[in-house]
Amino acid sequence: MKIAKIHITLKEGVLDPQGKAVQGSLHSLGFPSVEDVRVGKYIEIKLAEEDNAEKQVEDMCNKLLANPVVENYSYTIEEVVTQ
Amino acid sequence: MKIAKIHITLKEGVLDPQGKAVQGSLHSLGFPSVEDVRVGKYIEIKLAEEDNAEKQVEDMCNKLLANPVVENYSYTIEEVVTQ
Amino acid sequence: MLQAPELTPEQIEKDKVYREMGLTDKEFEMIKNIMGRLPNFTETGIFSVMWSEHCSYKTSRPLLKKFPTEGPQVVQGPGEGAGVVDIGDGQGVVFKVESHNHPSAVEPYQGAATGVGGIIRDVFSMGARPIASLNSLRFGNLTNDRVKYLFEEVVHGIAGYGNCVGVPTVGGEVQFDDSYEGNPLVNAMCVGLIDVKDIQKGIAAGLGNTIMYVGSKTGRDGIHGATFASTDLTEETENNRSSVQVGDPFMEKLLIEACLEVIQSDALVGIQDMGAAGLTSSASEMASKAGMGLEMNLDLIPQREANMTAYEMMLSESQERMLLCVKKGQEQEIIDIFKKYDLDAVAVGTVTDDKQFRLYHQGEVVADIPVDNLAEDAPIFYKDSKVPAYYEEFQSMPDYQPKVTNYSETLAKLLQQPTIASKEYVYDQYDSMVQGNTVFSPGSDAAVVRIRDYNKSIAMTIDCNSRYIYLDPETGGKIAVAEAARNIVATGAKPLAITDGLNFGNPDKPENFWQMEKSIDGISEACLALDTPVISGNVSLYNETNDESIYPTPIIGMVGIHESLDDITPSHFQADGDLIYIIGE
Amino acid sequence: MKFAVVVFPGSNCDRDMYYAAKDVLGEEAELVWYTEANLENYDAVLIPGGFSYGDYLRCGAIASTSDVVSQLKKLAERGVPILGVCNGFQILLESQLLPGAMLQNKNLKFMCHFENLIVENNETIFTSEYEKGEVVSMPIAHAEGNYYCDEETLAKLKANNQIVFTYQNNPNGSLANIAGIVNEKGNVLGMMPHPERAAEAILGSSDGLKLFQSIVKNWRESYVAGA
Ligand SMILES: Nc1ncnc2c1ncn2[C@@H]1O[C@H](COP(=O)(O)OP(=O)(O)O)[C@@H](O)[C@H]1O
Repeated sequence: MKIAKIHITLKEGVLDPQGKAVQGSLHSLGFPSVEDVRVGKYIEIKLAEEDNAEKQVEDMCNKLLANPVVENYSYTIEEVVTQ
Repeated sequence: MKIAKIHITLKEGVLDPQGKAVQGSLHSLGFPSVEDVRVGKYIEIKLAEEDNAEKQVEDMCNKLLANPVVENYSYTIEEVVTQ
Repeated sequence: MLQAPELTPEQIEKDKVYREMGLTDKEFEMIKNIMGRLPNFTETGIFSVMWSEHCSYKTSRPLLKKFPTEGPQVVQGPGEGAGVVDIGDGQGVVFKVESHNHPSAVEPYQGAATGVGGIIRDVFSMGARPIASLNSLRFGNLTNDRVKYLFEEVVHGIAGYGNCVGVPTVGGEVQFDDSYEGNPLVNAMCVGLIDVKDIQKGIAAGLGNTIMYVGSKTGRDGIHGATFASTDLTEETENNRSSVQVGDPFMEKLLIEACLEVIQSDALVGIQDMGAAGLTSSASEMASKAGMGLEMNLDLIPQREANMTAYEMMLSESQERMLLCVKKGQEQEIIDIFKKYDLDAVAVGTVTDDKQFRLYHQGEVVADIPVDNLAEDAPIFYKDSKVPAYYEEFQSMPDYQPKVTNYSETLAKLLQQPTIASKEYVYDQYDSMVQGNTVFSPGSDAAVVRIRDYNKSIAMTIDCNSRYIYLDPETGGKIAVAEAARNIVATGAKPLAITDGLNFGNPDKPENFWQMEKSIDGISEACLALDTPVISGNVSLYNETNDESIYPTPIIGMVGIHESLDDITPSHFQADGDLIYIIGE
Repeated sequence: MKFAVVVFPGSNCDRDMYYAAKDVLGEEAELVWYTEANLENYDAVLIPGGFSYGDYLRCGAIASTSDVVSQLKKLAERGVPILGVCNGFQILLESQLLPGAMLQNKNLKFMCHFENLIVENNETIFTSEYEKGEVVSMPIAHAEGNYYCDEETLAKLKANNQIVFTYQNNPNGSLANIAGIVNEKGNVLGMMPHPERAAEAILGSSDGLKLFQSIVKNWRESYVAGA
């Protein structure tokens, strides 16, 4: 079994209303040193044993998981050792 | 400057309707090997240079970023080298 | 995860483990008598949930009997998933209110969301299309950060769920008072429209018919009993786990559409949603109501998590699940309808004629209980009632008349009270117009929703001033019904019937029980006077923080009818120069 | 004229749209389940609002991967009128039938109320019954209606007159106050406000009706002209 860990982040230059709101809350909670917050997605996908896991995950990101107009993605794929 | 990279994931046992819907969609897009999908959040926070960044990020997670009733969090803190 | 062996019947008795499940010594004795032996772990759990206040109304039943429940307009009174009143043309309006107070105190977003989901299921499991939602909310003082968080998240949760399922949230009320600080109240009401001929019952009738399960898979949601079942959970696994119920409004939307299609099939015998006490209450009540028994094989229950025990499956409160009774041999018809919506309908059991509730798991009988005793023979408690000291003291005080010197200042101060101020912050987050029938959305005294294709509409409101009830429960109860009726009448509609959400503190305190008794007397009297019988309701007790009870809060949801769209009357001033009258004292 | 209302799992304004076309407008209309859709037999396609697939992942994302979208693309090519409202607009964006993307409302909340819109372009098949610059009132009901596109795309939208409706008081943070846009060809309109909820006076406004009337009128004219 493999596990793909995918990070989806907003492209630079795209306004992140959620990040802005979180930043504001953090300031008022007493964390003035926070300079910027960006909120993205973290997706974990368990894959049955596969040869071309990389290609598959790449495809998934392109076809569904990320919206190229506003988002970037990156991922790592790890082997899961079952106990 | 430092950057904290925070992962917020649903606790085990908590239903993830979003993950389930994505899994269904990936199946119908022709990725039958997908066995499970969990969707979480990925937050990047830029911090002005600080001594106790770790303690601060820990606090932010507890106070705001994660909902301890249903979510777990983990983070790493990296030094940002400004070009 | 390793499964710890469950406690033996002898241990349960000896260590009084049943107490941790909420059963008293006396109740345990009753159970032993019913069974003719010691109940095993799963059976004890099943009794404990069926005999909880939530399912059995064991404390409130003697009081609920006082409500007037009949009238020519009543098609279905209390007892089924929701009540039904006649609105002519072969149509009925289905409605009920339900509380989700304690889950909302723990996880406000999901607590409120699943409350909305639960009451909507009650309505569509009757065969009705849900056409409107309302909610009644109580929080502590907004200056407290936790309260602010609860308030924001509860509203967010109601919006998140209600908007997604496509049922307009057309009205409600919010009150802020210190008495609710640690124990917010979240009551949700749903109104549905039905052709009276389509009314469904939650029954499992017909020997040999098939019991089918539809909807989300069963997980360990809402089972706090994990500690009983597996004693060796380490703290770390506890920390990484959660048993909070999470709602999936998308699943609910599919269930609504599929179930409304299924009720048109003659293969369907009965249908009920799995609400509180999930599989246990739905299955046993369906069998008991039909005068039958029921067998289920728990291996067939769709499961979300590995290694679930029979106890966990039977007590799970996973959301968005329905139980159906289907004519033997016609299962495929039902399966096909659900398939269109990507839902699996799975045969999990059979109707028997021995009146036993029998469960199999991994080849063994794990529960075998006389179903009528389980569903209907919960003990009834007649609690002590006592006039509270505060009430006698208040009654002996002379009437108080506040002196107002500067009216505009006082008015401005009043308007700043969060309880009185505009609730636009709340209702702007609710889709109040989906389905395209909302004539008056929030902001009006009562909401008005037209009935498509007919020249008529219905008005609905939800009200309770708990301060009045606290000061004088009987008069306050009357006022609550009268206020609801005035709101309905102000839109030009005729009041038809009410649903009630009885939120009180610990009934073991005689003063609290007295408040319940008296407010129910007041509500009943007003209902009789106004000819608005009680057709459904809900009871939530033990609402308190640090031993301090909330204000007694019996919420009244009322529905009325405009027999012509021309009767609809708006609540705001219409034109310059119109005359203003004050009617009444 | 015959309208198809495409129903996805989780659509919830499908019946509203259907009634607007059938009862209010008095045209033929059918609800078409997304897997059973053969859109060849219809004169126009309506993609209703709601929460297709629960709005999970991104609004409209999962619906945009379904087969019916390839049919929509062909119809769009051929010039068949396609209207996507709210979630329908989001699906059109995710399908790249229209340019841009939706972000969360700037206040991060769902909002539901009437908004004033300005008709920026009344030369489309959807808006010819309006005056240019006319202010109309329609409800919005969304949490992700904050329209975004890059500068180049925005310049193109402006140059081609593709911005059809703007908000008078931008409620959600949309770029250039955009409330609705058409494709270059002018036959695919996506908008966040709900014309179908503003098609009868009893619901608070009938300003949305002219939008549907425009579709019918233009279709009749081109049909008659073509015949
Ligand atoms: N929780 C809520 N959900 C939906 N609408 C609400 C809610 N709270 C208040 N409203 C709406 O706001 C308006 C004002 O409510 P309220 O302050 O209780 O006024 P009133 O005392 O006149 O009934 C009503 O139309 C009501 O339906």
